[in-house]
Amino acid sequence: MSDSPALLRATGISKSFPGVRALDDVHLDLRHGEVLALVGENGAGKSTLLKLLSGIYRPEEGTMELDGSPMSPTGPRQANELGISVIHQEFHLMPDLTVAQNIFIGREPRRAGLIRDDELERRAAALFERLGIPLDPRQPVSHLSVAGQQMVEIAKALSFDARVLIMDEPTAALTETEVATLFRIVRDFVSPRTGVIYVSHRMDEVKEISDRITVLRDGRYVDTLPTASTATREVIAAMVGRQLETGVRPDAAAAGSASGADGREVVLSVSGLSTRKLLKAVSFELHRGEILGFAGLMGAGRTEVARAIIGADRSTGVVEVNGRRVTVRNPADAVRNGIGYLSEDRKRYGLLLDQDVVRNVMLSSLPGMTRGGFVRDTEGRRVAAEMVDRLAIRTPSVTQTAKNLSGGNQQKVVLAKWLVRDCDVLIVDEPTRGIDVGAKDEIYGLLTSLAAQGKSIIVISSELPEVLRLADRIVVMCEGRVTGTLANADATQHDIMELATRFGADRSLVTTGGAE
Amino acid sequence: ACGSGGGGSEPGAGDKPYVALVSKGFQHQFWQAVKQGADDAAAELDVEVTFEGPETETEVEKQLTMLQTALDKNPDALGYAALDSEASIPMMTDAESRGIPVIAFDSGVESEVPVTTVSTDNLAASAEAAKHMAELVGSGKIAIVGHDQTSQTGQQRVEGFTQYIEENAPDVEIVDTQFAGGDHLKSADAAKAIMQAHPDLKGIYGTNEGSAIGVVKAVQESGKAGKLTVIGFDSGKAQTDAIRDGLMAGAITQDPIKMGYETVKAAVAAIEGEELEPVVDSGFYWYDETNIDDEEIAAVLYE
Amino acid sequence: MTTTSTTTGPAKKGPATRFGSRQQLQQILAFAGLVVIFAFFSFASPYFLDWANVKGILLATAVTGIMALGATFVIATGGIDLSVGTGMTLCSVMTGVFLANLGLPLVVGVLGGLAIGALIGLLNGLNVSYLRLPPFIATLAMMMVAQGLSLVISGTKPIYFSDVGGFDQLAAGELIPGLPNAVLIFFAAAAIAGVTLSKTLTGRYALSIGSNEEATAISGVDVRRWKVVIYTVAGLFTGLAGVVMASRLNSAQPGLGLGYELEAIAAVVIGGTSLRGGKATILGTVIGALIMATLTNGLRIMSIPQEWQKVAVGIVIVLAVYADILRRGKEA
Amino acid sequence: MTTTSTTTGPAKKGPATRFGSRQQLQQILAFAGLVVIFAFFSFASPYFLDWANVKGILLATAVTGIMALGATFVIATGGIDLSVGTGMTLCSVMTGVFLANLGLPLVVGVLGGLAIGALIGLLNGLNVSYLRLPPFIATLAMMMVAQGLSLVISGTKPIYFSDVGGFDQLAAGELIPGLPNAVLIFFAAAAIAGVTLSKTLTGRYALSIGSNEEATAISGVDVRRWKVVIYTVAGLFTGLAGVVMASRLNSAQPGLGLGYELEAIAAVVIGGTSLRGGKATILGTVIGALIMATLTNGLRIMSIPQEWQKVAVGIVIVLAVYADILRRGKEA
Ligand SMILES: Nc1ncnc2c1ncn2[C@@H]1O[C@H](COP(=O)(O)OP(=O)(O)OP(=O)(O)O)[C@@H](O)[C@H]1O
Ligand SMILES: Nc1ncnc2c1ncn2[C@@H]1O[C@H](COP(=O)(O)OP(=O)(O)OP(=O)(O)O)[C@@H](O)[C@H]1O
Ligand SMILES: [Mg+2]
Ligand SMILES: [Mg+2]
Repeated sequence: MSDSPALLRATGISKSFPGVRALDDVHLDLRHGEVLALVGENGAGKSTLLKLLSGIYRPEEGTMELDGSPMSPTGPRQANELGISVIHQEFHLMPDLTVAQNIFIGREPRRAGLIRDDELERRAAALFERLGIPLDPRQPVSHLSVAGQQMVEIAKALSFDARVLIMDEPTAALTETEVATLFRIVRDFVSPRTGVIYVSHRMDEVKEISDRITVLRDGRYVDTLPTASTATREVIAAMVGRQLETGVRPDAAAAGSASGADGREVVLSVSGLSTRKLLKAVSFELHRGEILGFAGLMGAGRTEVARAIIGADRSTGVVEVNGRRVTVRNPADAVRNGIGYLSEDRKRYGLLLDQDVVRNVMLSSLPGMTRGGFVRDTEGRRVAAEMVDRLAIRTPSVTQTAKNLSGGNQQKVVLAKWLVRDCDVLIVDEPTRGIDVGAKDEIYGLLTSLAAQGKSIIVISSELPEVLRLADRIVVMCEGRVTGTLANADATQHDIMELATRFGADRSLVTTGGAE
Repeated sequence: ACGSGGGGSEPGAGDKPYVALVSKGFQHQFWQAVKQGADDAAAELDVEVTFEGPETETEVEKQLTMLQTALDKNPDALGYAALDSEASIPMMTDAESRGIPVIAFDSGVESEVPVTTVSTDNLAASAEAAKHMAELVGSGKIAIVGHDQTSQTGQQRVEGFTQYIEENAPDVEIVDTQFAGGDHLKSADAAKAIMQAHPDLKGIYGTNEGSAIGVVKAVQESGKAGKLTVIGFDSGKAQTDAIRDGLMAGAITQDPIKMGYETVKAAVAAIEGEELEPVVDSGFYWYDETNIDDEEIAAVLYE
Repeated sequence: MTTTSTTTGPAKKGPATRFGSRQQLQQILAFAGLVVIFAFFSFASPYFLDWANVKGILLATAVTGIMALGATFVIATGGIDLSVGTGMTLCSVMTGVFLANLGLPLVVGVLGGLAIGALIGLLNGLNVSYLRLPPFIATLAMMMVAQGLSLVISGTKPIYFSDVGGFDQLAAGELIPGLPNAVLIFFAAAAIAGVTLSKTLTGRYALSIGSNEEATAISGVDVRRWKVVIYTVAGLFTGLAGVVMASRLNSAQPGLGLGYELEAIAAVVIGGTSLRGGKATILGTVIGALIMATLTNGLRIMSIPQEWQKVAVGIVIVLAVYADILRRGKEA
Repeated sequence: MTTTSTTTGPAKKGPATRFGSRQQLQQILAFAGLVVIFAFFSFASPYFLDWANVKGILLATAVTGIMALGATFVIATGGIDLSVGTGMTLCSVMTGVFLANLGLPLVVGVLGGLAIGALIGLLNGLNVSYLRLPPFIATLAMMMVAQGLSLVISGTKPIYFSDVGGFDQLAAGELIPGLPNAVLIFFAAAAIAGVTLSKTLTGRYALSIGSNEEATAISGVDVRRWKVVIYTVAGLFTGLAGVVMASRLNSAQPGLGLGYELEAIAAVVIGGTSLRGGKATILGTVIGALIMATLTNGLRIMSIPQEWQKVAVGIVIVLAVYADILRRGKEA
C-alpha cells in the first residue's frame, strides 16, 4: 500500500493571516484506508490546514494532490465534488432550517422545479438509520443541543459520497456513548479507497482510532508517528515541545479538597429544581472550596440544570446561596448573587465574535471597571493581557477579533471572562471543549487552585476522565433526574456509567442519591 | 437631457438675470403647471429660472434649506411660496439686506419684504366649490376628502368650503372630513370608507387633484357613479375626463400657469426697479361639463 | 431568558413542516390580531361587515400586499428592500410608456412592466451581492433613482391609459363576479409566492441565507448568485404591483410611491417574518397586509379623525403583534 | 472580512483606541466619499465653497444629524428606530406647549422637550424589552402614535414661538461668531454621543447586545434593562433634535417629521454602522449625515433639475459607500 500514491497529499503549505503565520511549510499525507490523526496545541494550525484542503482558503505556497493528481479546490462545493467531505470545528448550520434541509442544502431533490421535502426527509431518515443517530429530520436545528448539532454535521459530511473524510474535533461536544457511535461510523467508512483525517485533543481517542499521527506545532510540521508504536507521552511531547505530566489527579489538589465536602459550609443549595421540559426535582448542595462534577449522557439535563440555576430558563424549585433563598430571574441576578456560568456553546452564549479579546474579557466585569461612569479601557487591556499570559491564549494582540482566534483559544477567552469576574460559584459547562492537552492541564490546575482559594465550582463535563480528575464529588444525571451522587474517592468510570444509564429509575433512588 | 429645467449649468453666471423659485411642492400637477408658466415667462422675458419644491407640503424645514441654497446662489430675484410664513422671516430679511427682491406666490408671507404676492384666494375658491355642491345636492349629507391637514392651503380648502355650507346651506350636512395626503389610492380608500359609513351620502368634495381623482375612483369602484355628486379641485386629465364622463359634477381650477408666469414677470419688473401692485390675483374658475371647452377655461386647464 | 423559544423538550415530536399545512392552518385560525380587529369593527360599526366593504378592504390591500410579497423574500435573507414603493411607481410609468406612448400590445406592455420590476430587483441584487453594499443602502439608492427616473421619464406628468382599451379591466374587471381582478391577482401572486418560498430553491436559499449566510456559502450554495435571483424575484412582484396600480388608477402617477415601502415592510413584519432573516411566511405577510388595511378602513368607517387614527393604528399594531408573540410563546 | 473597524493590522501595535484618536483621524482623512464629493462640487460650482454655503450645509445637517446620533445607539444593538422623525416633531410640539402655550421659563421648556424625547425612547425600550416586540414594530407604532399626538396636541396648527423671547436664538444665535448655535449643538451632541458610545456602559452594552445578545445576557448583563436605557438615551437625542428644529423654525410644525427617520438611518448606515448591530461609530454617523446634506446642497447649487437630483443622490450614495467598503477592504 505504501508504494501507491497517497490518497491525499499536501506539500510545503503556507498560509498567513494578518499578524499570524498560521502555517509554514507544512506536510501531510493520507494513505488509502487509514485514519490519520492530526494533533497540535491550540492555534497550531490544524483547522487552517483542513480549510485549505477543503477549498475554504487558498494556500499561499505549496501543492495538494489527490490520488497523485494535483488539486486546488476553489471552494467547499468543489471539494465535495472531488470527494472531500469536511466536518468543521465551527458548525456551519442554518438554525432556522430543519435537520434534513440542513443536510441536503445545495442538493435538494426536485420535481418540476419544486423541492421534494418528503424525499429529503426520507433520505435523512435513512441516513440516520444507517449511522445510528437518533435525530428527527424534521426538527429545526435551532432546537438541538450542541451535541445534536454535531451529529447533524457528521451526518451531513457522510451524506456525500466522499473518499476523504475530514473531521475537526468532532467529539468535542459528544459524550462517550456518542463517541462510540462515531467511531463505529468511522470504521465503517474506512475502506481501501477511502481515508480519514481526524483532529482531536483527546489523546485516548487518537490512540484508539488512528493509524498514524501527524503533529503540528506553531504552524510547522513536526513529525508523523505510527500510533501503535508511539506512547501518548511522546505524542504530547512532540506537540508541546517538552515533557508533560497529564491525566493524573495531582496529589496536592486531591489532598486539599478530597475531604472538601464535609464540614465546610454549603454555598449553593438547590432543591426540587424542575422545568417543564426535562428536569425533575433536581437537588444537590455545593460546599465552599468544593469542585462538584456533573456527569451524564447527552441530553441528560446537566446543561439545563445550570441554565435553570442562573435564570436563563424558567424553572421551579428553591435555590439558596449561603443559606439565603434567592430569586434568580435572569443571569444578571445570578451574577449579582455570585454565580457565573460558562456555557458549553461558546459561539452562541459565550463570545462576542466580532469584538476583540479585550471587550470579550471585560464583558462580565464592566461595571467594576469604570471610574466616574467611564470605562477604563487601559485597565481592561491590562487585565486582558494578563489573561492572555495566564491562559496562554495564542493571539497576535489583545485587540484581535474573537472570531479570528482558533477554537481552543476562543474557549480560553470565554474562560478568561469568568476568571476576571471572580464569582464565588462558577459553573463551567464543558470547560475544556477544544482545548489542547497541555492547556487542559493548566486549566485543571487553575480550577483546582480556585477551589483551594475558597471558590466553589461545578464542572459539567462529558469527558469522564475530566470529571474524575477534577471533582470532589460527582452528581450523575439521567433523563433530567439525579440518579446518584458519588464521592470521587470511590467513583470509577463504570459506576458513573451505571448511574448515567439508569433510565426510569425510581424516586427513592433519586432522593438518596441527591442528598448525601 | 440634464439641463432641461435649469437651462444652463451655471445660473447667474451668464448675462441673463436669474430668478430662483422655491415652491411648496414639485411632483404635483399643480406645481408642474406653475413651473410651466414660469418657464414660459422665462423664455419670453429672456431670464433664467430654476424651480424647486419639497415633496410634500409639510416639509417646512426642507423648504427652508432650499431657500437657503437658493439665496446662496445669489439670484437677481427670488420667488417664494412659503409653507410657513413665519419660519422664513430671517431669510426674508437676509434677502432684503442683500437687495434681492422677493415675490411671494401661491400664499402670502407675513413680512414686509415681498414686493408683491401672486396668489389664489383659496378660501374664496373653496367657497365657490361649496356653492356648487349646495346647488347640486340641494339637501342631505356630504363629506370632504382633504389632501393635507396641516398646510395653510390644505386647511383653507376645507375651511372655505365648510364655512360656506354652514352659513348658506342649512339643509346640507358635512358628515365627515378625512385627510388622505393627496395620494390617489389612499383617497379612494378613504372615500369608500366614508360612503360605507354613510350609505345615504349625496356628495363628496376632494380638495386637490389626487383627492378628487381618488373620490372618483371610489365612486366608480363601488358602483355609485351618477348617484353621488363629486366636486373636485385643480385640473389634470383624469379630472377633465371625469367631468366629461359625468363622473364628476365639476371642479375649481386655479390658474397655476398664470401664477408661474406672473411671478416671473413680477420678478423681472422688480429687478428692473419697477413699482408693483401689492397683490396679483391669479384667479380661479369653476368648470363643469358646460364650460369645459370654453376658450377661457380650456386655457387654464392643464393635463 | 429570551431563549426559551429555541430549545424544545425532547418529547416534541416532529412538527409537520411538510407543506406546513397544520402549522399554517393554525396560523390562520389563531392569528389573533386580525380576528380580534375584525370582530371589533364588526361590533363597532354596522357598516363594517358588508361585502362591499370587505371588497374595499381587499382592494386596498392588493397593491401594498403584492409589494409586501416581494419584500418578504428579501427580508427572508436578512435584507431589506426600500425600493418597492418608488420602484412600483417606475414600473407603472414604464407600463404607461409601453402601452400609452409606444402603443405596444397589452400583453407586451404588462410583461414590460414586470420586466422593469425584475430589472430593478436585479440591480438591487447585483449591488448587494457583488458590490457588497448593505441592502439598506443599495435599496435606498434605488428608491431615489427610481423616483427620479419616474419623474424624468414621465416628464413629471401622469400617463393616462384612457386610450389603451381594456387596461383598466386588469384591476377593475371581475373574472369572478363580485371580486375585482386586482384582489384575484393578489391572491394568485400570494399563492405563487408561497410555493416559491417554501418549495423552490429560491425560497429555500433565501431562508438559508437569512439563517446563516456563511454556512450557506460553505455548504456550496452560490450565495451571491442566489441573492441576485432572490432580489430579482422580489422585483417581479414590485413590477406586478406597479401594473396593478396603474390599471387601478388607469394612469401612471409618477409622484406616488414614497412611503409605500414602509407599509409593505410593516405588513411583512406584522405577519411574523423576522427582519433578522431566516424566518418568513407568505401567509403571515398576507395577514399582515390585511391587518393594516382593515385597521385603516375600520377607523375611517368609524369616522375617527385622522390624527387619532394614527394613534389608534400605532397602538393596535403593538397589541396585535404582542398577542401574536404571546400566542406563539404558548405554542412553543 | 468586513470587520476592519474592529480588527487591527499586524504591524499596528496597540492602536490607540483610547479615545480612538488615531483610528478616527484616519477615518476622517480617509472617508473617501465625503472628500470626493466636496472636491467635486468645489470644482463644479463657484458658489459651493463659500462659508455661507458651508454654513448652510452644516445647518441642514444639524437636525437630521442629531437624530442620527440617537439612532446610532439603537442600531448598535441591532435594532432600528423609525420613531425619530415624528418623535422629534412631538418633542417640538410639546416644547411649544411648554413655552408658548403654558409660558414656562425657557430652560424648563427646553428640558421638557428633552424629557418628552426620553419618554418616547423609554416607551420604545419597554416595548422592545418587556413586550419583546421587534424594534421595527415597536418604533413603527411609536412613529404613528407620535405623529397622531403631535396633530392632536397642536390642533393641527403650528405653534409659534414669536412671543417666547430668545428661543429662536437657541439655534440661530452665534455663540461662536459665524457658526450658528444649531451647528454647535450638533457637534457638542456628537461629542457626547461619541464618549457615551465608546466609554460608558450604555454604549458598551449597546454594542455587546448588537454583537451577541444571548452571550451578553449569559455574561450577567441585564439586557432588558439596558435596552430600555439605550432606547431612552436615543430618545434624548430625538428630544434635542425636536428642540433645535423648533428653534430653527421658531415654530413647532406638527405635520413635519415623516421621512426624517429614513434620512437619519441612512446617515448612520452610510457612516459604516452595521444594521446587524455590534458595530457603530459616531464619527461615521456625523460624516454620513454630512454626505447626505452636502450632496443635496451641491446638486441644488449646480441647479440640477430636481428629478435628476434624486437619481444623482442615489447613484452617489452607492458610489460613496462602495468606495468606503473598498477602502476598508484594503486596510484589512
Ligand atoms: N481568519 C483568521 N484571521 C486571523 N487569524 C486567524 C484566522 N484563522 C485562524 N487564525 C489564526 O491562525 C492560527 C491557527 O489557527 P487554527 O484555527 O488553524 O488553529 P487550530 O490548530 O485549529 O487550533 P484549535 O485546536 O484551538 O482549534 C491561530 O493563531 C489563529 O489565531
Ligand atoms: N438526542 C438528542 N439530540 C438532540 N438534542 C437533544 C437530544 N437529547 C437532548 N437534547 C437537547 O438537549 C437539551 C437538554 O439537554 P442538556 O443540554 O441539558 O443535557 P446535557 O446533559 O448538558 O447534555 P449535552 O449538553 O451533552 O447535550 C434538550 O433541551 C434537548 O433539546
Ligand atoms: Mg481548530
Ligand atoms: Mg450540556
